[in-house]
Amino acid sequence: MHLISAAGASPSLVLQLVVSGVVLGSFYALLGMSVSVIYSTTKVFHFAHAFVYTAAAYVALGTASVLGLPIVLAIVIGLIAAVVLGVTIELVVYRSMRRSGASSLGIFLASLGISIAGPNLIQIIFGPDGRNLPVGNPTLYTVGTVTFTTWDIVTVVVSWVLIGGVLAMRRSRWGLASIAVSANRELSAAVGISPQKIYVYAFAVGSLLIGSAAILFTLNQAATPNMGLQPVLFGFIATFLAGVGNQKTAPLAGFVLGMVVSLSGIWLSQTFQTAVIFGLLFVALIVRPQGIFRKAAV
Amino acid sequence: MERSEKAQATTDRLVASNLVCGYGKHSVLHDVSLTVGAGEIVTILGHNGAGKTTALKALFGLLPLQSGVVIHDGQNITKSSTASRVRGGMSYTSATSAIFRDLTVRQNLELGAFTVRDSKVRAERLARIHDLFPVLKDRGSAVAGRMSGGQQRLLSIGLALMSGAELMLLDEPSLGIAPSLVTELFESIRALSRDAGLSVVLVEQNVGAALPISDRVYYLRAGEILLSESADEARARDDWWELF
Amino acid sequence: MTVSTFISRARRFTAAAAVAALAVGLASCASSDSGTAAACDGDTAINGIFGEGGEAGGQGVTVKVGMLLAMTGSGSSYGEVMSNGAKLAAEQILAACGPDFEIAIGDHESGSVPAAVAAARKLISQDGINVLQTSFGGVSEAIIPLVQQNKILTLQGGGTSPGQIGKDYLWNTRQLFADPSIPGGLAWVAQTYPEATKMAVVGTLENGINAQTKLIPEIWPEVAPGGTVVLNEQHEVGLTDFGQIIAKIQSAEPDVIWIFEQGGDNATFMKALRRAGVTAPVVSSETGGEEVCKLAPEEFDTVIALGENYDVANPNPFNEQFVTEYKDAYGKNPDIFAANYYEEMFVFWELVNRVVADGGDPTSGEQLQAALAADPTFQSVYGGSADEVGTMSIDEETHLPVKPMGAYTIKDCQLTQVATITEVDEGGDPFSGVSK
Amino acid sequence: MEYYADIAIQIMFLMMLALSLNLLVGYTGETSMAQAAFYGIGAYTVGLLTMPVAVAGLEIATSSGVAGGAGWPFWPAVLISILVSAAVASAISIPALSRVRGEFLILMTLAFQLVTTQLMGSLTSITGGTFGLTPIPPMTFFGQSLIKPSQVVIVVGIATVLTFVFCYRLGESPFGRVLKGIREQETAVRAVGKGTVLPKVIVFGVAAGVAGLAGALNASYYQVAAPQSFNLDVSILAIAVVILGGVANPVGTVVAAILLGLLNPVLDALVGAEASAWRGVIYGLALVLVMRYRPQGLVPEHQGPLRFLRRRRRRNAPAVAAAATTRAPRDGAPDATPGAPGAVPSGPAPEVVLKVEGMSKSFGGIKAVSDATFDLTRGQITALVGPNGAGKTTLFNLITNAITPDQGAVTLNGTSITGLSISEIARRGMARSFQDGRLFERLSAIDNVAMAIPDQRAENPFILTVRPLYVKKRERAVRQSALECLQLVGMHADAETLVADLSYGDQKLVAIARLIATGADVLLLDEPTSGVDPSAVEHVIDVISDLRAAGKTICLVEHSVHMVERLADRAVFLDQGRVLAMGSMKELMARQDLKEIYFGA
Repeated sequence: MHLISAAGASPSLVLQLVVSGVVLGSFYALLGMSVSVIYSTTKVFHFAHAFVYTAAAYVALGTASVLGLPIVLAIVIGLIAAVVLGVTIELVVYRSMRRSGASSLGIFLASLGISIAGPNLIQIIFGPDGRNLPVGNPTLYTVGTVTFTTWDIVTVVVSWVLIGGVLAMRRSRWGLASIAVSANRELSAAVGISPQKIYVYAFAVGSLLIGSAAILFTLNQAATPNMGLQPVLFGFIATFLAGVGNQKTAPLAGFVLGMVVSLSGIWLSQTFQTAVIFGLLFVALIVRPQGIFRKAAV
Repeated sequence: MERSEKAQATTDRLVASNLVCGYGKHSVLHDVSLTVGAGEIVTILGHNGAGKTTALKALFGLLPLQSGVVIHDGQNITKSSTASRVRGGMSYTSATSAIFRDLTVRQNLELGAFTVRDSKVRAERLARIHDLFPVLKDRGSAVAGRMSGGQQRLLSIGLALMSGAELMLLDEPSLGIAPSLVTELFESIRALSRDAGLSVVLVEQNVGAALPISDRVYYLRAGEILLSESADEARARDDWWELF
Repeated sequence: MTVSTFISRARRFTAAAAVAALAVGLASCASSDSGTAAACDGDTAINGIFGEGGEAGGQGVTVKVGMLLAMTGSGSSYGEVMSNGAKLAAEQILAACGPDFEIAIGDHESGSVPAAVAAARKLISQDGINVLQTSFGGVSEAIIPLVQQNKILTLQGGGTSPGQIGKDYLWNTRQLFADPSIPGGLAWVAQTYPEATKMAVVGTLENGINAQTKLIPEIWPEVAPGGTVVLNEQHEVGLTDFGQIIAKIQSAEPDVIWIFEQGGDNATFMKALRRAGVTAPVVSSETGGEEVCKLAPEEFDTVIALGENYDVANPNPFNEQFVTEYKDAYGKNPDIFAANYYEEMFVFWELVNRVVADGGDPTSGEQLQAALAADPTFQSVYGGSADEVGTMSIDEETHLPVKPMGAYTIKDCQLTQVATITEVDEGGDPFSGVSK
Repeated sequence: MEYYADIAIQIMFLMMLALSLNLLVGYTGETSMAQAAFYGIGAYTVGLLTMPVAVAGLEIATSSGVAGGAGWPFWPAVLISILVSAAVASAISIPALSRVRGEFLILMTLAFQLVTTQLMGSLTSITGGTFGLTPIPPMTFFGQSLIKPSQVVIVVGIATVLTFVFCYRLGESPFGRVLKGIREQETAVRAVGKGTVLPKVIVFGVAAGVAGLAGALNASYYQVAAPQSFNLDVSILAIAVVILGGVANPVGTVVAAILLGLLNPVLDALVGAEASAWRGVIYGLALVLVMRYRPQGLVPEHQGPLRFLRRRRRRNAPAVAAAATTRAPRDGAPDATPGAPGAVPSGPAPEVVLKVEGMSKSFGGIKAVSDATFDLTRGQITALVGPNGAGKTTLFNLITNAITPDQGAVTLNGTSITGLSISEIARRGMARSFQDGRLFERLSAIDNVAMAIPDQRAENPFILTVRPLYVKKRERAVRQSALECLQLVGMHADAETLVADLSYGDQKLVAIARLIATGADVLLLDEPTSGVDPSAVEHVIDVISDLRAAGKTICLVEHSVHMVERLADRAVFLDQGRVLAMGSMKELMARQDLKEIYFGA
């Protein structure tokens, strides 16, 4: 049992882990933003997000390698598929359940059902093996002892551009409306906002973000049918650590989470990492259920 | 009701007939009919739990009706969504959650005009509300929930006005604010009604403040209209306890 | 993914959907694959090697062979080739007037212990198997009590682990990850990279764990002057983000990296490692696997594989006919897994013959094991020469095979042997077993 | 034969796991994603306890290097496994359940599940790592080692039947009633004098203990305990079984476990290698469809053959004695029920029962209640009146400590109850009702009322298990008392009707009956007639008058001045959180200043 890593905290390791942490943190920030956009607005514990993530990756690599479409086009199709899937789940499943007076627990269980059925369906169609998006190898950059690749840069840039975009959209008509709905649903309806439409909007934006995250992931790694669970869990962790309904701090929480995960590598063997991260979440939720970045309610 | 049905059809901004509604099994309004004319301020009085708030929500479409008809400006809106009622010139200000507490004053007012697409119109309205309630201009970037109760109340009225409503449904605007402010607030409502032809359905417990600005009064008890009379008649009353 | 695999997947999907839609509730007995060759003639290439069959050759005897394989999950490509090899052997044996080996396959879902135990139970109780071929370390360890209690002679050709060594009823035909291969391998590394002192070891919490945590730190300093293990990292199976481990590798600056990765993890790791610009040579205890080649072909070409390797070009007559027939049947060259499960079937045949000759019951696992222990040497597709069939023997104590071991370079997923390694004697010269 | 026995065993393991989870999801309304973790803890515990002791030179050669176990015999090890699982679950549930619910609990139990699975895989020297703990000795039964599925199926079958009976009886017991109450309205359970944290902690422990038993049997049957048998997928499968079957109905759980359990062999035969993926698709979709179209599950809570039998029996049992006004004697004391309805009011007339002094509370700078002082006189009805926002309901909340006051003291019958919890206050003889009723909607009227009857020792699951006959007898008495309380409000004919199926007015009456059942002397009624059909209001007024006649001290918040005038002996006039005047309603109505305050100047 090697709980403590033998590597020790050499400066070059710390630097490299900081750089990995920035990349991982940006990725988690994007996941946090994605989950938060949906959860803070609709209060749906959207576990099926994991399926949307997986579907985006598989549609992209399916169209690229089977239909032979150019990779950029395939990625766009993958993203469209994510949005369509996310919105369809809202319209076909959640909305009708809400209408028939389902509890939030009931909606969560339906969502859980989708998150089980979806990836298994993908496995039946594509098989269980990992599959790569047909993109070339990235260029390697070395600064001092620290290395990173084009994909690392792409991940960081795309993540923050998307996060910035969503935060900027908060000033738009739709953005303002979705803030209003998450702040006070009844009053929003009273000022003429249709919460139903805002929900669809939230699912579209959230799905676009999670789809983008899936594509960023597949640049580097093979897609597998079960790839979705972990990122969505991390998205939820970021959302809950940030404080529910706190869209602005969810990416920050995600980023911190990524940094913590990466830097924990200085002392910790990978085999204990998940246990430690989820253990921390467990404690954090007990100690500060309102979130670490949110002051206790007055 | 004194006025004839025919006259109402042309001059009445809102006609509600035989409303029945409630929450699930809990039936609150049993058979409520009321009318509001253009530029008229109508006050609904009654004890708590009599169904006043429910009546406003029913008029605004926030609660599904079990039966009854609501006609606004000659249009049957019984089945319309709240959003389309807002576009049709109706607004509703709740007694308890009338503002977005976590947003700024400015954002609140912007949201009030959510159905207005023309930015020029929005700017005009904002200017008018700033004239009307200067404090909302001064504290534009303040978080609404951190302002005093009175300021929050003003904001809620401003929010309702931003939509360009011709018919305001106001639920206890005097709740939780100082008596001096109440008078001021009610005066501005009166002024809006007089100058801009605004129709108001007012639910108030503060009879003393509401009556001076009202045209007509309905008394509601246990979900039924007990009595309807002109505000002058109501002011002359000495037996209010009996009606509550 | 190629178009054809996609289409075949899609077909399976529609077919399966149709079947499922038709009837849920009809539990029919599982189909078992069996050799369906026509009447035997006793004059096949196999007869040339193993004799003419007939009554002495076990003709008329039906032996039920269970196979516990990864048919689904990340390792399903292993399951496919393993079953291909075994099925080919069963057909050839039947055609050569040998016994009828009926194959029943159980799925351990690429290493799921509960799935494996359930599948093994089903093979034993429902399919009534007499012998078993198993694969994967963890799941094979988990079914040991079962095969012992039911006296099922079990052969393991996929890769051993410490828990599978010297176990009653379980005999190995591949010594991958087994401790004995480690000293020779390390000695070869020391000889090949004389400058190398710092070694990093990375692996899953799977088969190689013992070698990784105990043997390498012990032996490496002995065989390499000034040798140290600068990094010893383990991770869970199926890890996708190797960023941290690679950062540690970069920081530790090893001269050589030894990995115990399997299947997809191999590819993920190699890709991440090379993309991060780490150029140190990588030595891997894995010499096979289609999945790796599919996912990281370029990166895998930089790996040096250590262990026994199956050589397709081996001119030994047993192997030659195997390769030809295999290609005819499946359209591609066999790999190490196809070969091991193929030749295991011939081990079963040999044992059946011995038991029949002694007048015993050839379906009794107990008697088959006794026959194996009495003389654990068998004809093999490994070794030998153009004139002579190779042999493989299994150690009576450890139940591990003695097969030629080697170091291999990889090009386009094909292995080329660059050195031969034999077991290093205890206390002996660590280099004695290495030859170029 | 062996094959079918094996399938039966697998289904029964799933059944036991789901039955245990149903105690949480169904009865208590708490979704746990960690049930498989406790299943696993049981399995590993039995493995470590029963594996042979390591002897130097004869160590068990496993890859992981687990040296050996404690060499215990099987059944004592099973017992310890149950206890270990239960103890871990209870320990975890104390902080988790008392502070978080809903989505937070889902996320937390999910975290616990993932941590547990990873530790099973990583703590190799204890757990055997991903290879699992093996070989675990087979289970024994009367000294016989059981290896064949056809033998094991008998033991597992017995365990499953016992689990079913245990879960069923627990769910239908007074303890189960408290759990359902927590599910429906946690605050209302506290308001009738019952704690809610302890029952939740206990049920978490009990459910984990049952899962631990299943895990122990699982490990001994498979002779291996490995992380994959106890991972998140298994937890989710168990949730699916509970949801598909129907929550809070063990019969449904059994049906669903059989259906989902049979999917394995059926799909195996149909699609072979892809069976597990197909199973995922089918049960995932089933979950979606059930939640969408039949959220109550295949066999809903109030259905099923056993339930039906039970109800018929019950209907015949406690016939209402027409004039029964005395309540069943409680344990030990012949009749210690304080102020039972119908009892003659005791003591001299004007006696202060409740004293409220200097009560103050501000919310964010706004004084909701400020220095409120008043008292209640025995046998009288006191009304709190005042304009909207005067702080009447807030005062109720402060008196019962539902909201913690900034300042102030409350004295009940001469003893300070300041700072006591609402449930403790209820036990001391003061109970409150809620404006919105807060009834347990998916329970029958009689169950609603029975919940409030104090000192039910049968609510202790331990007593429930060791003294079933006593519990049965006691429960009959409780139901009789509850029926009498219902009779007092004229609702006894609807005793077995689900509250959700009653009219709003009837629901308010049941709420009053529930309040009576607490045996409390002092009743705080929050708007007892609001929303009640005018035709039914008279009945509510009569009931309240009867309560006064029976010696209860009543304080009510009521907005209808009419009602106050008719009912109240005394009124306390509040404005902006201050007590402005006290007296009869007539006196107050005559005061011009109060009129101005009430109606505005």
